[in-house]
Amino acid sequence: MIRIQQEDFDVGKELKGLVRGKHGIGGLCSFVGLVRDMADGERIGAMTLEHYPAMTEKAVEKIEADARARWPLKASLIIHRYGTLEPGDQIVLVITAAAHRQDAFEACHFLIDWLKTQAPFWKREETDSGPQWVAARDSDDRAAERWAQDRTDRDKVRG
Amino acid sequence: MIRIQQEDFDVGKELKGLVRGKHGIGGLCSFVGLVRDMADGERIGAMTLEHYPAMTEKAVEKIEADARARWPLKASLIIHRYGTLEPGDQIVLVITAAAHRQDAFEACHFLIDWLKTQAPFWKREETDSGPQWVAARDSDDRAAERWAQDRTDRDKVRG
Amino acid sequence: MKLLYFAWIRERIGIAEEEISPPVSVRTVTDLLDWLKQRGRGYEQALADLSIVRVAVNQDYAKLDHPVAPDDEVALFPPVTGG
Amino acid sequence: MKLLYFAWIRERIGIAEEEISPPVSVRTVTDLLDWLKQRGRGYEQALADLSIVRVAVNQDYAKLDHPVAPDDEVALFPPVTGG
Repeated sequence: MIRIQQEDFDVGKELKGLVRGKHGIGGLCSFVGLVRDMADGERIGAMTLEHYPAMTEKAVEKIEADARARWPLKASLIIHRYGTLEPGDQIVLVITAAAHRQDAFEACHFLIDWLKTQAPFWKREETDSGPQWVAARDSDDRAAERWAQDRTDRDKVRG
Repeated sequence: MIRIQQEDFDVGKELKGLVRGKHGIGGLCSFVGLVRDMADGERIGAMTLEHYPAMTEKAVEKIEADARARWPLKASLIIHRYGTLEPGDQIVLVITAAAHRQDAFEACHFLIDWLKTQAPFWKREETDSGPQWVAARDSDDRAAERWAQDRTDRDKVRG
Repeated sequence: MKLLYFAWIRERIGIAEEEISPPVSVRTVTDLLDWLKQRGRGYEQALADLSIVRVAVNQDYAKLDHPVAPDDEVALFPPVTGG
Repeated sequence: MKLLYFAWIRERIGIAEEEISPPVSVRTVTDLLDWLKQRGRGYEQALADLSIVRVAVNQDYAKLDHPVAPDDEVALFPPVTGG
């Protein structure tokens, strides 16, 4: 399940809603991305998240489908916000539920790594020298590539 | 912060409480372990978690300290329940907060892997053929050993 | 063809979207980008370094050799920074 | 010396804890386990396979060669299954 929205979300409520009525769940992993109030010792102001609505839904749904094809998940949820956000605000939520914790962890980690590099959102931060577009980080690309590598390794093992 | 308790916990409330007043948090990872209602196609009944109170606190505190020495965490919380639990009930909660998601994920995963193999709790399940002590799983040992291996690799890299 | 621009590419070009009718010789994403660059200083600046320009054709990521057609929706944007 | 038993080790031995005074020759965890096994059928059954017995001395995991002293709290239990 995915939701692209301007409003905030309640993680506790989403967790409860996601497992309700489902069977065989042994592990529930969640990740919340927050607007940091400090980075490298400097205060960060508000930020605005621009997105490409027609593509966002499609891209995020595809990312979720990829995760569900790769790991035996009992349930999953992705919420991504857009609009203006203040330091400390929640940006993104990923929840994965599986029989075993390893699957829940890996799928959750994969989802956030892929959202970072695939979902069409752009952050613009307010700084002392005016608004500034956040640059994409190489470390995010490497984090996402790791999963492609993993798949290759697995496929090799599986012959 | 750690809590060993019989009562249930509210994940949403714990997440909010943990980040309140803290600075520089960019990622919040949480894991909830639940009593499964089904396993290998069979219904599971209630379970009882026995523990060794004097050692539990000490062991869990040590596990948390290990994680905080290894990853730059802004906050962490471990709650582990004991006593009788029904299918679907929450057993354990691990939350980690860090500036970057990678640290939050790794520390959270490490913590639950180590709790599984180090914290003195024993599960007894009600089954159709009477109560039965759950056997430790080799896969849990391997999951925990992976982190020891990781450390060795890192130390090598660091010279 | 409908073009959409996002983030600093939108700011440099100065508009968020436009309808264009490129010549028939524009058959791929590369052709389109080359043609756009001729349209003015804003386009030229926005598309100067293609290593930081991403392209989606009909809401799917597309490579430089991907074909483009008159009814397509083509979006140009910097590497994404959500999550 | 205070001994504590947990899970099926507790059930096989039949008690959760006891105060014992082993002979002075009992200097290590191994000595203690060997001495306990002589104390009756329950102990013998509980400690038959030491590969599935874990030991803590004063609430810390201890190996078989770890020393034990009269004031210690020694706990015997199966591999843990929490989390």
